[in-house]
Amino acid sequence: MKDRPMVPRADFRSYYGRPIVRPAVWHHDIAAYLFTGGLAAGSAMLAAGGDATGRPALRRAGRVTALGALVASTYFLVNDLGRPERFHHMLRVAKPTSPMSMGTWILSGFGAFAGAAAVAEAAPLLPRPLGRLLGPVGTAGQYAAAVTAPALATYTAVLLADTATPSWHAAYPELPFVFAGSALASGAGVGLIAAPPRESAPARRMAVLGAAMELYGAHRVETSKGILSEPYTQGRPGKLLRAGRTLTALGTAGALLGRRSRVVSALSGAALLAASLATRFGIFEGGIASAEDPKYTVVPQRERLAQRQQQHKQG
Amino acid sequence: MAEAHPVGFQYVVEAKNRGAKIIHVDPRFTRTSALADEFVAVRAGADIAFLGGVINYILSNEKDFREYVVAYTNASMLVSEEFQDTEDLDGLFSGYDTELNVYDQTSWQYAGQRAEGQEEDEAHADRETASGLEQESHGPPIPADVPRDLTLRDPRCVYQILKRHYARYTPEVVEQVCGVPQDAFLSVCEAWTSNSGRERTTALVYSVGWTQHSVGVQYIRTGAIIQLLLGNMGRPGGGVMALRGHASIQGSTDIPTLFNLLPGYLPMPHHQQHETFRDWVDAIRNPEQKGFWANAEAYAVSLLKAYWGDAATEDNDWGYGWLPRLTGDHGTYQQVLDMIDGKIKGYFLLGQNPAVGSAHGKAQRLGMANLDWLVVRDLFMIESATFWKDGPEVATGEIIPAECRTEVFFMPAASHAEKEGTFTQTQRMLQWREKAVDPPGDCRSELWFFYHLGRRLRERLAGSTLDRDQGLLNLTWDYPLHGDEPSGEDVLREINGYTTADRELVPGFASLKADGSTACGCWIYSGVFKDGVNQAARRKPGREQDWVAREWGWAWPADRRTLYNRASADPEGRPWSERKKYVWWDPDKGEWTGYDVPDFEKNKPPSYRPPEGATGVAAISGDDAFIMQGDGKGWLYAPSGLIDGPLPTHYEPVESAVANPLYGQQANPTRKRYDRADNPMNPSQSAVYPYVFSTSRLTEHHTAGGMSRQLAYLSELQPEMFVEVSPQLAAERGLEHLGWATIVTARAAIEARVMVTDRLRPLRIDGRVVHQLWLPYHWGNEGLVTGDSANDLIGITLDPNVLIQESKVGTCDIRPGRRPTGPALIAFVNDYRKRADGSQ
Amino acid sequence: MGVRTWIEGWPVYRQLTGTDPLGRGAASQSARSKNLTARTETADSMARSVCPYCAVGCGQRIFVKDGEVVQIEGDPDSPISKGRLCPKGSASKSLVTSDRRQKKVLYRRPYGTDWEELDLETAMDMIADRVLAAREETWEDRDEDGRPLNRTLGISSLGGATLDNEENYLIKKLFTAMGAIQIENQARI
Amino acid sequence: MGANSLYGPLDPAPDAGYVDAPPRMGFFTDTSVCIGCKACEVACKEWNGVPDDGFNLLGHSYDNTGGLSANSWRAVAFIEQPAVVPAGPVDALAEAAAGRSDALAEAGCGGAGTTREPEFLGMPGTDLPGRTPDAPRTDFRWLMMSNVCKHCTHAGCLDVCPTGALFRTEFGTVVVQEDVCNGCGYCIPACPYGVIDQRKDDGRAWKCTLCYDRIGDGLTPACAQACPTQSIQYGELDELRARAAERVEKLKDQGARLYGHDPDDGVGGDGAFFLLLDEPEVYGLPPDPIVATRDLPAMWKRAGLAGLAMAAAVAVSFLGGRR
Repeated sequence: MKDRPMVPRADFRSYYGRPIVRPAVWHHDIAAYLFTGGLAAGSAMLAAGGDATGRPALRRAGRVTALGALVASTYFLVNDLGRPERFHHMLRVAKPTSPMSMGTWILSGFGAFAGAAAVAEAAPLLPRPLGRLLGPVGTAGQYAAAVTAPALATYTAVLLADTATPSWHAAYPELPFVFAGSALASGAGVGLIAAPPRESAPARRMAVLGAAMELYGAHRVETSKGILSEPYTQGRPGKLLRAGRTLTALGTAGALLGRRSRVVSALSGAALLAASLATRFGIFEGGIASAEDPKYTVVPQRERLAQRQQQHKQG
Repeated sequence: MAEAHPVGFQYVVEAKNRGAKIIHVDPRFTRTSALADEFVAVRAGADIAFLGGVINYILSNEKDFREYVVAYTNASMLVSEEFQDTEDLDGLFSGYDTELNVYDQTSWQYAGQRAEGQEEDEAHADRETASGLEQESHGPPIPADVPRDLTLRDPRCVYQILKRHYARYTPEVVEQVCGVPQDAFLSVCEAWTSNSGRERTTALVYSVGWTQHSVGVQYIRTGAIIQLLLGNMGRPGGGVMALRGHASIQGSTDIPTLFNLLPGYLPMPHHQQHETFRDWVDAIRNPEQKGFWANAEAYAVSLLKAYWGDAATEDNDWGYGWLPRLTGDHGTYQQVLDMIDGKIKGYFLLGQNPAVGSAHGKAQRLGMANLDWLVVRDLFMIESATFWKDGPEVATGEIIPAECRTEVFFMPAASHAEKEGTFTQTQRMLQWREKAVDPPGDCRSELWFFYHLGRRLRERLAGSTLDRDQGLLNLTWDYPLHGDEPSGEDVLREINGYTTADRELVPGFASLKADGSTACGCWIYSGVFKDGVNQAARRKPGREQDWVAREWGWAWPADRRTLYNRASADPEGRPWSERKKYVWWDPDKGEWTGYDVPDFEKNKPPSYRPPEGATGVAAISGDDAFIMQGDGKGWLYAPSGLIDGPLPTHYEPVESAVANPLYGQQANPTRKRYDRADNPMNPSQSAVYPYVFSTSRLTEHHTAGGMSRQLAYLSELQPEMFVEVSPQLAAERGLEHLGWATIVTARAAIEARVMVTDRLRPLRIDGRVVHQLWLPYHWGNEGLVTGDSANDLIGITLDPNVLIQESKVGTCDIRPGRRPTGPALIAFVNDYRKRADGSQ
Repeated sequence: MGVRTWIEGWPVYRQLTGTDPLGRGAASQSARSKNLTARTETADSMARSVCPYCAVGCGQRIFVKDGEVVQIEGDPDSPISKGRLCPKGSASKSLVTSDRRQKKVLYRRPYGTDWEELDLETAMDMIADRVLAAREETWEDRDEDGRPLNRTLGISSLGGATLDNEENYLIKKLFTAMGAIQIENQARI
Repeated sequence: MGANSLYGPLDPAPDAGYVDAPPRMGFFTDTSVCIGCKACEVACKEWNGVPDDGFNLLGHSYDNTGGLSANSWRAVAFIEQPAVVPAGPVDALAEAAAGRSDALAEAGCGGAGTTREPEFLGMPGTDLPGRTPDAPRTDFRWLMMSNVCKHCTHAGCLDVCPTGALFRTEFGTVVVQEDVCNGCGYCIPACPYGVIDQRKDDGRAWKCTLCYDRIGDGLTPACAQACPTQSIQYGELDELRARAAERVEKLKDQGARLYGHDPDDGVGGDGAFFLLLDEPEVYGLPPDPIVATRDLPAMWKRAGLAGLAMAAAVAVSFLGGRR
């Protein structure tokens, strides 16, 4: 009890300083999943774009990364479960009120499509009859995955926002844009790493657009939420989000300026991936920090009550 | 009450919801105070000053319920001229013998008494054998024609004596002695008096911690005096309710495993006072006296017939010769000191844990270390069973296992669910428990253990012609077995009593005879098996009965729920008020009737006056509501029966932080003392032990923790031993919330976590600051959660009337940090004691 | 289990076909939840008892199944407690069924450093012998003036106040007949 | 699927598909008669076999449970409120920060308001008029309250549960089905009161079931039956709400207010609501809880927009300059 944090004078009361809402019990697996989910979505869109515009390197990298990220995502999700052996219970219901339920179905669908697309990549190695059949299936899967990718990338934002964790919920208008931008940047990153300069133009543009979206979203989250922005600017979450921002800037700059150099492109791709990871961890930990201190529950709610009573008086 | 009797407290909440005012007087703000309308912080040990102040308020404002007081109390009786009050003798009554520290009570008698009051040696014997109060009006016969002044103005009448005795207990004095601000005190007096009288009654509730003072019995007397003055006794919503702490503590004094009593409060014979059967019986029933004790011979003979059956005949005084005799104090604390001195061979512990449950833990453990053998019967491995292995003295080296000769038998016991039988709860109600399951493994009930022990003893002594063995051999011990133990119901039948001829169960104690034709294990329980039905097992749901709910369980005596309820009607037998009617005289039917079993002879009219020279029950007149009293009246003034005086007087606790502001006499002069080196007392007003401490319970634990610190669900609610201190004391001594503190007295030093709380407040007593701290006494070194025992701090000094230890108030020091361990602890305590004695 | 019943058991199917499209109630109730029942209703027997802790004397109902106590709760019929219990009374099941309860006779020999197990009957015989020995060694027939004492001060006893009246009666009867007057009880502590 | 299925006043059981459901059952916890005995905590654990929560002295007055958790489905809160409270509510921690000597600052002042140095002589402080909430009090007060799951009309935990382990019972209560829960943990941050929690060694989420097995057989929940002073009352929710409305009127002068009784509040009203004697946050309760599901449609819209933005970005990226 001795080393209780000395909270600056704040005008609110609490029960011995104990949390009011309960911080999420997820391990960092879930933060990692936010990243790999976004990466899978971004890669799938990259693959589709690449295929559609005749850029085989982008297609191949996109498809393979999408599947890889998907497998990683599945591992993270199942490993985080309190009862991993009951992971299939996720498919027991389809509940519109549960973003995670919707997400499970999205992920399952996407998984099938991205899986087919990725397998199709290996078609040449397989005996002819099977190989021929795979081609179109792979393509269909690829485009289906690309169509579901935006949902995959943004449902996780709704998932976090649909909680009583103050700073997650307050960020619901912008969080989807952060995650969408982050997914795009990740996808672009893959493109920058995997594709030769001649094919990497779309990846560059994608990186810029993704970065812009992510930075705009993150900026809004870190500044416009009043007291609920604090957790995103202090402590580890603050460091992570600042790191994310710098890495995004570097990545984007690298993407634009390093058009010629394969090495610079790869480096900027890596930076973008790292940025996305940092941003995800920052948002994850920032939200949890906002649940651990009762101030972030009581003060905003007191203000909201006061406003409502004000309106009530005037109304 | 909310702390230790939460389910009983529902009625306080219900009363509060109906508009009752709840006042809680306690040294510390407890969970009861949280629900009370008013909390009055009082200094521990100053209760008589506070209640004496209330009496002063009542008498000086003439707010007593005059009709009730004149009719039903001895307010009008005149006391002999020789009587001198504590006002005259600076804290002593007349008749004090400085050598024996006891009173010659002859000067206390009513006026015109034959000079037969109890001399000091008899009083001394009574203190030693805790028998002062036994028959409630033990002592000299009270002739019917005691001079009385019904106008209550004669200076020698009890009313005026009471007035003079408490004249100095003014609100100012109460503030000075108890630390209670005058406005708070007057608010209590106002509430108590305005809510008493014809239309309204006030209840006084205390927990038996009140009896754990050197003046404990007088605390309760003061409460009783107030309730008599305000006419609250024997009436619904009034009376004095004692909240006992254990399932059958009332049962344990009714059918007493106590050294000084036989079942039904008959005294164990004393080698001098009751040498013969006739001495013994007449000492109980006081032939010339009125009151129900007059039939004591029938109760005594019936008990002896129950013990010795046919072997008890008229010519061997019903086997009286086989009863062992007392010679003095054989109480538990005397026994422990005898154990230390090596005088005692064997010790049985039957679901009791003295190592941490009795006062002066070290003495308890050292005593047990000097026994030949110890038998512990309990559910769990308690501290008293492992004193030789991991007790505190093993840590300090005072007990070395390899050198401790005590042979220990741990005999696992059956729980309450694994045996049938009755508990007697705090309203004298017997409730039968049905047996749910068989006890596991070697666990056995006490019925099993003692029946088979008795069987083995009798088998080993069979054929012996030694006198000393005849008592055992002639004992009625042939109980039929159900499974491998006697049936509880058979024993309860014996307790109820039966006619010896045809073993017919008797309906009640009125049917008991002194001619040996009836046997009865406990006369006050007679009627529990009326009509051959186990009345204690009655379970008519409460909601199908009236508020007295008399068809649930069985209350002694005679299933009466409120004692002395004759007083709920006026002298003419009419209820004092429609609102508070309870028992009244029905002139048409010519009998007493009401919501309860009338505590009066059914058909004796209120107009009845005893003929000249009548004695016993016949001497009780129609308006003598207190039928057990020798004069049929409620005693404001106790001419006999109390070792430490006819009127409660404020004495400081034996260990006090202040000098007695009211009298030169500091502490109770007649208290039972054990002045020995191994029972040191803190010198009063000692700068070395400057703080007052009190101990009591938490809701979550049970006494010394044997039945709660072994259970996870209770241990997690209060996991560690702690001490509560006020913020001011914490600042003065540098104690930190949740830090450690060591509390020291002349006996021991213990450690506890610190809880700083505003629920304790410093008080201004007699012009200076007195800090009070509070300790729970639930901890010990066995169980899921362990800690030091608060009872180690407490010395052995007893109330003279009932020999109960003063463990609710003492002085100590407190300092931050944990206590020393190992031998250093002994040195630490001794150093404190030397400094205290030195700086006297 | 037929495919049909499996499908019908699948909450998503029940969402689509039943009255709970959002899957927040009837649709997602499992078979186990549907068949839940209180163990007091399926107990073999119920004993009417009284709480062993304080002296209020709250009524308790002890439910037993297959010879084991499965629940102890308040007795709503009791006019004293109306089915209510305090924390200690509520913990009665833990008290009775605790695995920390001693179930074997244990014996510590003089100067011993640990417990040994002992058979119940043997222990009873050893105790009986010791009682008689102590009694004999310390017996007092008469006091110095020849008045009868008829007692032993060699044996002590201290009882808790959770003993039944019937037990107290046998204890007092036996000790008194044996001349052992030094028996005491928590009523005085 | 009714109008207020996601938000607003609603009778939850029929809305959750129960045809002719029994009346909605719930708890009314009147903290003005709570004596902090914790019988509810023990009775609940004995009935439901809830493991103990560790033996830790917390120093929160007599609360060593530390609030609701997977191993404490009832948790009694204790708040010691000193007699003199300065005008504004100030947090004890802040007081500590103001450098008052540690012992005094941490004096068990229960976090709710704190003392300036109480003037000595037994009755600190002047005798200030009246006792309305947050107005200075003239005497010490010890608040106690048995906290429990709120069984909300709109239950955040239930809404977000992806396996249907959390479900609405026919009695309108909210229960975790231990045979279904896979420990995904989503219900835990979703609860606006911080009630439900994951049991460490078991992995699943646990909380009060309002004794679903007992009430199914017409019995009273274990805590309500044990509660010595009927601070915890079990019954039909409408009846309890009527009774509470009467009760709060009687105790107006003590600062009594109802909490969670109003069907128009942020969770559609609670199935287990309270009568409190001070602000909710003093007991560790949120002053204005709102179920996140209220904003779910808006959230999906935002996600949709972001998704479209993504698609557009990708399209632009690839269709842009042919190079």
